[in-house]
Amino acid sequence: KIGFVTTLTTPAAVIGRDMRDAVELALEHIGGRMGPETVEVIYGDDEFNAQKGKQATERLILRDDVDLVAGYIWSNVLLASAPVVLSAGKILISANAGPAPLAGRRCHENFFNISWQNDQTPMALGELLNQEGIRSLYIVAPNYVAGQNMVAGVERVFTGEVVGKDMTVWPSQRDWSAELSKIKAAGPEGVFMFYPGPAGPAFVKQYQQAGLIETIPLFSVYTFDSISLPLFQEAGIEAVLGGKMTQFWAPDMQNEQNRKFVTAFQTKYGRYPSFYAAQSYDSMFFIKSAVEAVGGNVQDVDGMRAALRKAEFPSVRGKFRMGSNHFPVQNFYERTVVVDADGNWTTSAGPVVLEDHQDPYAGQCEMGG
Amino acid sequence: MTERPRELHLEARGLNKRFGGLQAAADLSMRARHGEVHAVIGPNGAGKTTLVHMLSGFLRPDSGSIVFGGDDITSLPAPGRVQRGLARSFQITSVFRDFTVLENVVLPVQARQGHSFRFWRSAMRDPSLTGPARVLLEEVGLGDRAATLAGHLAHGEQRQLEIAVALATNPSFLLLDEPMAGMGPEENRALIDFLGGLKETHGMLLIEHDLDAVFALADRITVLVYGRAIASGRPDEIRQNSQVRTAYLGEALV
Amino acid sequence: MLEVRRVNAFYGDSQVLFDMNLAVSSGEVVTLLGRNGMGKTTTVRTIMGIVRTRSGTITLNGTRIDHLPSHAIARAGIGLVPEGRQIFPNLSVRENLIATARTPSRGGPGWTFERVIELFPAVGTRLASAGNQLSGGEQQMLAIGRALLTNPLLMILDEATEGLAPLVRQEIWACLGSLKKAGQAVLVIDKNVEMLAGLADLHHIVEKGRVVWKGTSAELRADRSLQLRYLGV
Amino acid sequence: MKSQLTPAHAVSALLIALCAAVPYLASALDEPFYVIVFARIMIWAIAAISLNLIMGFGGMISFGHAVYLGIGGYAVGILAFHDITSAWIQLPAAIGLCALVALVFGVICLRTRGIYFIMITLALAQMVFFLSVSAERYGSDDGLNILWRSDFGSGIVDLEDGAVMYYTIFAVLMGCLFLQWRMVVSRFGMVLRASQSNETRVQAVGIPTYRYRLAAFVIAGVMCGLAGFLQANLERFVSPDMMNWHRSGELILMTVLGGTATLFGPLVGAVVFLLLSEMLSTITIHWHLLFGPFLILVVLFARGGVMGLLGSRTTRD
Amino acid sequence: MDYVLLIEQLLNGFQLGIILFLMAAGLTLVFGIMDLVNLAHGSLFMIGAFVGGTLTLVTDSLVLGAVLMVPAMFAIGVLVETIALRTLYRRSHLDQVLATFGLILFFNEATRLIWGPEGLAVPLPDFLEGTVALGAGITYPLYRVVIIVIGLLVALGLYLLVARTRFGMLVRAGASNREMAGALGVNIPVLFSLVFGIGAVLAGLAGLIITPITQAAIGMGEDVLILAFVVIVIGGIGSVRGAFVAALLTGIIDTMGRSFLDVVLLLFLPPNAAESAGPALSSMLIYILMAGILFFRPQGLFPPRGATAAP
Ligand SMILES: Nc1ncnc2c1ncn2[C@@H]1O[C@H](COP(=O)(O)OP(=O)(O)OP(=O)(O)O)[C@@H](O)[C@H]1O
Ligand SMILES: Nc1ncnc2c1ncn2[C@@H]1O[C@H](COP(=O)(O)OP(=O)(O)OP(=O)(O)O)[C@@H](O)[C@H]1O
Ligand SMILES: [Mg+2]
Ligand SMILES: [Mg+2]
Repeated sequence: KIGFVTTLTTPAAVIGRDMRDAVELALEHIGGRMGPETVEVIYGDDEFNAQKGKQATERLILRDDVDLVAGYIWSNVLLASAPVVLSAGKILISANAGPAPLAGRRCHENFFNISWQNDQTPMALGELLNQEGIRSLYIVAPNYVAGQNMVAGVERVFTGEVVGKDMTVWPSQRDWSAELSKIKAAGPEGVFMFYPGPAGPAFVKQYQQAGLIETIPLFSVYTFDSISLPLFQEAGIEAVLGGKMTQFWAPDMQNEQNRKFVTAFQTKYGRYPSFYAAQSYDSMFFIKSAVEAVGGNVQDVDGMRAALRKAEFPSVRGKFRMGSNHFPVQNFYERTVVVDADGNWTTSAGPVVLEDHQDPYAGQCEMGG
Repeated sequence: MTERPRELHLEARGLNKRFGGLQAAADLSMRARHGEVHAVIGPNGAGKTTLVHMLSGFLRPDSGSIVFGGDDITSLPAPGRVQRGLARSFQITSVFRDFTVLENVVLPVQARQGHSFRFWRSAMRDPSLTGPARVLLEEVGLGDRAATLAGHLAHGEQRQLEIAVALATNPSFLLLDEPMAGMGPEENRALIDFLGGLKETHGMLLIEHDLDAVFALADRITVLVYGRAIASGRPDEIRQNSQVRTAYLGEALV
Repeated sequence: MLEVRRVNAFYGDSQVLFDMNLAVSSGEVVTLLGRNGMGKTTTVRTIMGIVRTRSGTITLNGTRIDHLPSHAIARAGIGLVPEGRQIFPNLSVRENLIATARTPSRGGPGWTFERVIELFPAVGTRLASAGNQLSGGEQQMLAIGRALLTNPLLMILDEATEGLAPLVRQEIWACLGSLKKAGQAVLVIDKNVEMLAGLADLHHIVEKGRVVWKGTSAELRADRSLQLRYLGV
Repeated sequence: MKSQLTPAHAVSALLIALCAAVPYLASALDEPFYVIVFARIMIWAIAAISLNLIMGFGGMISFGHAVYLGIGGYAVGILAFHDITSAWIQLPAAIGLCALVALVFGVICLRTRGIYFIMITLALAQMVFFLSVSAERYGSDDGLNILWRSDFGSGIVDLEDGAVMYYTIFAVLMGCLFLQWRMVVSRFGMVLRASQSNETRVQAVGIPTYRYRLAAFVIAGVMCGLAGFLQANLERFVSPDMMNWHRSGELILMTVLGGTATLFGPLVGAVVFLLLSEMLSTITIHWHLLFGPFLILVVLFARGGVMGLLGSRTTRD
Repeated sequence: MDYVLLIEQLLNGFQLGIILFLMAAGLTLVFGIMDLVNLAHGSLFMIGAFVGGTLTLVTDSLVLGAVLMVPAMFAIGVLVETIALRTLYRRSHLDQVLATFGLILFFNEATRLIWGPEGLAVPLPDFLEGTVALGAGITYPLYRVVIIVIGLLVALGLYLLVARTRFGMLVRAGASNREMAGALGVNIPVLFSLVFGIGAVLAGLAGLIITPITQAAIGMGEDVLILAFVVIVIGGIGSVRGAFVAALLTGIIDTMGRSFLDVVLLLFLPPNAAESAGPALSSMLIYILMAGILFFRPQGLFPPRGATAAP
């Protein structure tokens, strides 16, 4: 029995839907079995809210009596919920959120992350900016922890000058007229923005309407994905084509597991999987590897943990390994928005920007046991 | 309760009040004595209610002062004036519609007993509150309506309650804004008798269009027109005053 | 014209009108008399459809109106001056007058804004003020003017002289007189039996929700004991 | 004066008995989850009672009431963050801070009436909310995890023990219910209720309403702060979300759903609101489609909320 | 300071204000005049965006979509009023809050079922794309200029409707005393349905107009609703003129806060503190504005007529 917490209601449910679809697909691919056991996945809805997420987690642990909990899009939901799972002595696997505390001081032997640490992707982007020769940068991001982390990540690596920075109200602000005017006035060589979910396309659209897209290149993390790109395409914002970002994965990465995943996902759901989907898909195989290692005896937490540390499973991103703080050590690639053979907009993986990268908090992690 | 000076006069000195372009009180001075009924009459819109609002502290005069029992109370807020013994009734009925009739009267009774920062004992089970309240209701003729919601009373009954609420604060001086309005002839007469009985112990400022009541009760009458006191004197003087007759009384009542 | 027959009405569970009967013919001035709380206002509210009849019928010119909504009853030709004035506080005096004005259904000149102002000059000077900034008496005049401007077949005045200065009160009586002369049907409730006796054609005394006596002014004047018993005069 | 036994009384008594028995029932039925659910419900009920005090009986509709949940909670969270876990410091801090904030807010808000009051309470609460969001030191909107519950020392009340935690909440709830009852029927309550219906008149009988309303506002703030204190301990977690305006809105909803200006309305409202969402949400993720119309139906057909439906009129001793 | 930036930000604030006004105007009609606390007004904003957006996509024309949306929203408004809200006018505000909250939940979920969680993107027609030069070096997105113009026209029309027509008088009369207005021959139920319909159209228009900029999302109306409430409270409830002034004030202050607060704060605070205080303070700004205005003018800037009478 696996509990999987994600967002199934509120506008952010688009992400949750992708994750759930990926989990369902994974279950299909493994025939609904891990080792000798049949798997049942019970979903919890965090309603885009830390308290509700925590309650959903409690429900899974106390009422549904799941053996292991995975999922979590949002850092704050994860931070609130983690103690519930960990104090019950069960294993927790984050399929998206990677907040700094859990990578550093508050790391835990039973906590694993199968995506990335929040800082990593923007650090890669900072590196990309340096490589592209951008010397002055304007930053726009939402004022919540992940937003702050993204900005901090870029700033940590970016060597040029940050000429302006706006942290906007999250999640309500959807009109950036004031910020765009400031950008125009500041005239930077590049703009970095981070808006997950449907806010991203809205930003880019306004960026275009303000007449900026031709003059100042826009960089981003997470914003151009298979959830937002159809919206861009629908709205005809061709300017995003060729837009660059960084990520650990892209739908066209060439390995067997990824090909299987992407093709199956497309056939089944009629759209490209997002990276959220990819991580969720991975998480199921990740769990499977552990369950098989203990021969289905999921009560053997020590055994499971040992197997998870080895991370021997087929991942859609090819190779990677678990770091000392149970966060992945992996490559980050440049990723470009392109048109695929069928005319759909997608992203394509480019050269490696950061190789075998480990997050900067791993050093603070003193894991018992 | 604090000891009050025996002679409590209420005095307005040069009150002025404007509403936009409208002068509702113009250099208005008057003096109402304790133990007397001082009636204020005048055409509709003359500023009578405005005067009561100012005397009771619900409106601040633009200038002028108000003296009660020898103290200047011009800047004293309304509740403070009541605590000094200056109570009022409202021309437009103003009772607690979702309280019972008894509760309506218990509240002022408790007000006169001092502060209400008492959190424990049930007010409606406190005989020191309900006792005087019931007595008062009997007096104004609402004794058998004690348990009715005030909002369910007929108009005339609400008028009676209005008086009872004002009296329950145990005032030494009453400001009555058209107490007779809406009451039937019989209730009217009863109220006249009742107020007449209070005269000994109370000062009263009576605003009324019911001239029978005015002439039956008043010891002194002031006539207001456009915010100005055009005449003041004993009832018979006023009755004869030709200016008053053209401005207010008309020919019917001579 | 108006006929109220065996009407029973309730507030919640408590019955207020008991087989109430009442008729007003065109051109007639008819009164409802009675002490406080006897059900006069309730009768009016029932006629207006604000309180619903539980049984009995109300007809206006032969058509039943007891199941119509209030506004339809008003449009059928009843103008109300309610107890307690009920001026619209958030409308200016002018708006209070013209908002619900209607032209007379019979044709003919009828009441106009100008005529009402002429009748109540005091109101005319405050046209731009908000309704609730008027003094009590001014509001009363406004309420009468407002009802007149709907040009009704039947005017109902519920304590329309309450709170009015004697001069104005006289004017209103005079006005009622001229309404009567002009053939306007009026149903009037007032405490001033003396004046009404000089004006009205027919009186009803209401006691505990019933008409206990009905008669002409002369009959009413003649019977002192009646006045004492039911009206306390 | 007269106290008839209505279905409302029976239901309220039953609910209280249920709250008292939940830990036993839960362990008997092997459903430990419901202990937390009910603990949470009771905390919301305390907060709703505090709101009912000013909103139901005093006519002061506060749309920022959850701010005291947050303040009470953060008093625990921040002190615990600095390794001060003694309840004898945390509790007075929570109460004192809530009283102070309520006093200041009350002074500002009570100048206004009606919707203006609603909006100004919202505005002030939003300020505290944004303040907590920007407090990076204390986790911004990620909130703070609380490692140790408040420590009452001496081992009599050990909140780390689930049952003790539960019954502490239960006891506080009972205390608040009792306090509410006494306050409402007392002289103070008379003034409060009268000011709601006609404040001018209260002043005209010689009562300076302002100080009574202010006192009620502060008492309600403190009571709600207590709920915040308990919530922080129960959840071992505080975040700005505790004082999001949505929470204030939910408090209003629960109170109205149960029945404003009734003694048990807030409790009933909290139970119905939270239990029903709990149950409906396990049936379908589209449960709002059912819950929304349910709320509308309650309003349309049950005047005075669920308590009204059960035949309770507003409380009058 | 750069005056081009300043003027642009003023325009931005103005444009935000216009959207707020369209929302607030409907609210002020329904709440201020009819005295119905309609939390679902935000849902009407959302429905306008989705319905209007869909009509736009179907007809392939934003203009046509907007034109068709008007009767659609009017019908939806009247329907909602008749089915769910009609009996609520006489009830307490709190009952209204509960019921209309129920409506929000229902509409949000229904929208999710119909349009899916991802929302709706509405493209801007080519002739509205791009920027216009306003002289003096200022270029401004054309579409935002269009929004400002539409908003001004609606504001004018609405003001005339409410303040100058008999319709407006009757609505205000009916709101202040339903029973009496009825007894004077006003068909209140029909009148109120009409008003509610107009409010729905205004909210829907606001929702649709902003969609090409922000896209339609579920729950998009809720934050706007709070802002709209702020606006009508600042403006004085029931006053269309007040709503207009307050909407512009709110829009401009909010925008100015977002644009210049960090610079201003740098004058007083060390960079670090300024950087973290800036966003917090700018999100608080309109609430501070409201609290301040209410503190000094407890009835808002344009108190409704009749609210200041003596007790
Ligand atoms: N708040 C206010 N704003 C503007 N004008 C007002 C206000 N209150 C009263 N007035 C005006 O002031 C004048 C005096 O009003 P007031 O109520 O004192 O008259 P009054 O003498 O009591 O009349 P009545 O005998 O009809 O009750 C009236 O013309 C009234 O319209
Ligand atoms: N809304 C109400 N709910 C319950 N009872 C009511 C309501 N309104 C009036 N009553 C009761 O109905 C009875 C008749 O009231 P009504 O107002 O018709 O009397 P009235 O003859 O007009 O008296 P008045 O001369 O005082 O105006 C009274 O006993 C009153 O208490
Ligand atoms: Mg007066
Ligand atoms: Mg009557």
